[in-house]
Amino acid sequence: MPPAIAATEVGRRFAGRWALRGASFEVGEGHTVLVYGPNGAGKTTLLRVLASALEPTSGSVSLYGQPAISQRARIGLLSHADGHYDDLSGADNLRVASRLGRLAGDVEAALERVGLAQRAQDLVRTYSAGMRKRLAFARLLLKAPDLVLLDEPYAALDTEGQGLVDELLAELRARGATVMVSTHQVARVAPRCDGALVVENGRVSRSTVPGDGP
Amino acid sequence: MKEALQQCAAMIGKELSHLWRARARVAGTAAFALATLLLFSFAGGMNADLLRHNAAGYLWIGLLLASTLSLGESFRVETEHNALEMLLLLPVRPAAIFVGKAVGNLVVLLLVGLLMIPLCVVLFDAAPREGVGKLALTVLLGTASISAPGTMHAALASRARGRDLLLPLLLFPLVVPCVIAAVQASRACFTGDAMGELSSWLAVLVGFCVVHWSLGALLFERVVED
Amino acid sequence: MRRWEIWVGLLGLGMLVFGSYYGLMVAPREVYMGDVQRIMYVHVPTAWNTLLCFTASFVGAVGWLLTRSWKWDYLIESTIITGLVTGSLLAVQGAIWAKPTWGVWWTWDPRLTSVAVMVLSFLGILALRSFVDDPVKRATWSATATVLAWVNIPFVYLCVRWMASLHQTQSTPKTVDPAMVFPLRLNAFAVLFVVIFFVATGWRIAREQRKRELAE
Amino acid sequence: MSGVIQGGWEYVGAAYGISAVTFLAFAVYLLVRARQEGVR
Repeated sequence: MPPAIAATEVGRRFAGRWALRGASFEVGEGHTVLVYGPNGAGKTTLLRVLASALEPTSGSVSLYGQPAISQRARIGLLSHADGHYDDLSGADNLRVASRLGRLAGDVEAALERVGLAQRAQDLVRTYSAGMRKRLAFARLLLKAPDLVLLDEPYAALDTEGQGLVDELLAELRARGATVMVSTHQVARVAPRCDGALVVENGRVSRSTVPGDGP
Repeated sequence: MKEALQQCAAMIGKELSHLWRARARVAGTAAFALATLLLFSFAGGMNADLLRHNAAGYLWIGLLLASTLSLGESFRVETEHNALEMLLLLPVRPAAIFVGKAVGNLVVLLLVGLLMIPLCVVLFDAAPREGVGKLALTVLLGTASISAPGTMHAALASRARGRDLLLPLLLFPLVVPCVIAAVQASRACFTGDAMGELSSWLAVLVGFCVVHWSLGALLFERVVED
Repeated sequence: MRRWEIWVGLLGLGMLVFGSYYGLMVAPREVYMGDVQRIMYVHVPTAWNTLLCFTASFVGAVGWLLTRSWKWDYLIESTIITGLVTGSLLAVQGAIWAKPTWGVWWTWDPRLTSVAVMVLSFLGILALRSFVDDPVKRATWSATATVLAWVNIPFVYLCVRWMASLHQTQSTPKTVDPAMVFPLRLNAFAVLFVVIFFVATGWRIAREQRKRELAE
Repeated sequence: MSGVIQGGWEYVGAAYGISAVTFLAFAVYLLVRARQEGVR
């Protein structure tokens, strides 16, 4: 059974600067891995390369034994840019994504689950940053991907929203999905993680989960 | 293959519903085009025959200038919050995204173009002698020719610095043959197709569309990949 | 001999001087157009080579899109700049030729207009290259734009020739006399060698720049 | 065309002159840039 994620010597350069270099690691299916490190270390680049949003300049990424770009239907990426259309309503944004990606989930249920049911018909332009993030989570729920890459999921969320993230992480784990979470809220996520990667100035290395855990 | 067509249809649907929601964009483009027509009529002087002869040229130059607005806007919407990447990761085929966006831009330009015909008739006293049908067909083929390369370069420009400068700089030389063919065909519609050249000019536009729509679908992935 | 292109350039220069001398002094006067027609011996070679330059950038574009190896990107960069220089020179030559011959600075000669539109396209692509910082994106996007611009040449030529033929009948006269063909062909190769020097040098400059840009 | 065009040598001179200047100037520009960029 090939690992969910297999990165070999993955690097990504932006106009002369290596944002990520020589990253080699594997993540078993169903595992939840914490990714931590200082700002600008390359965490976001790492997640975006794994999600095939960014093409690696060197090395290669294979998901479930296949090239990353062929597995996009199974990947869910939550990144800083939420990808919403401002002049569509929250519900319409999800319907568009659902129709284009032929996503299985139910739009109303997803909106309910992330607490946006009342504001579903309002234009996303009127949403706060936290609400936009919840909408992004709703799209993730619609897609129900096997591999979930979360880039600072707790950012911009209120306490209730952060509780929602905890529930989703538990749910994903229960469903056997493979998750990589890049966050600074290490203590909050650590109990649910099977392993951790530390990223410092473009270098990725395996490390133990701070606090308890293997 | 069927799945690809479904994605194209879904993208076109998304683009059209998006257009309906952001109707202001179409209205803005139309207002801009109509304003240029008015300016041309002032600049063109009062000689009726001259204005009638040049009506076709004014129509297409006005439409081309307006197209840079609508093309630029069609990709600002996608790059503002990186919706383009969200689509690619759904996944939606880049070629389907191209077809959707290009049809969206085509519809905007077509609506604006058709709106300009009555105004040309009034402002330049250029009653289409060959009938409005042929003129509408010319506008359809002309706008289809502009929107394919236009969509490609709008995507390119939207991701580079100096976006508003780059789009016309890249697009205008490329659409020289479309403008020539469209203007000649439109002039034949307005002032009578004495030499029977209308169908040949329309054939040129069809050829241009075939080449640039297929090239666009083929190369669009290169434009949007990161 | 590392920089072989310098010798090729000098050879081209020598041939150009001789060819031009021959065209100006030795070749017979054209019956209708008189001495003005002698501009042809530098104008037509420049036209051929400008088109060749833009075709080379198309080859570079396709090369980069298929293989992503940097040498194709160097080719795109150097041929675009060279093509812009020779293309602009061509337009100036065309204007100088047109004034005494037809009394206007610009005739809608289909070949000349096609090259002029091509030059405008490549001006846009040069601007695109300067507005994109990431070398890989710059290479890929300018390659894509180059393919679109190059594929467009036949359409421009067709439309302009057809529009011109509907309304006026100017066109450059066909040369027959062998004494005229010799300097023309000689200068064609001369300009080709000079252009090869331009492109090769531009290629090396682009390689050094990229080496620095992509420095570890 | 109105028969043989008289003279016109100034146009021929201009065309060849501008061509020569352009080629040489571009050659010099490239050589200088090559040295600046460290092309050996």
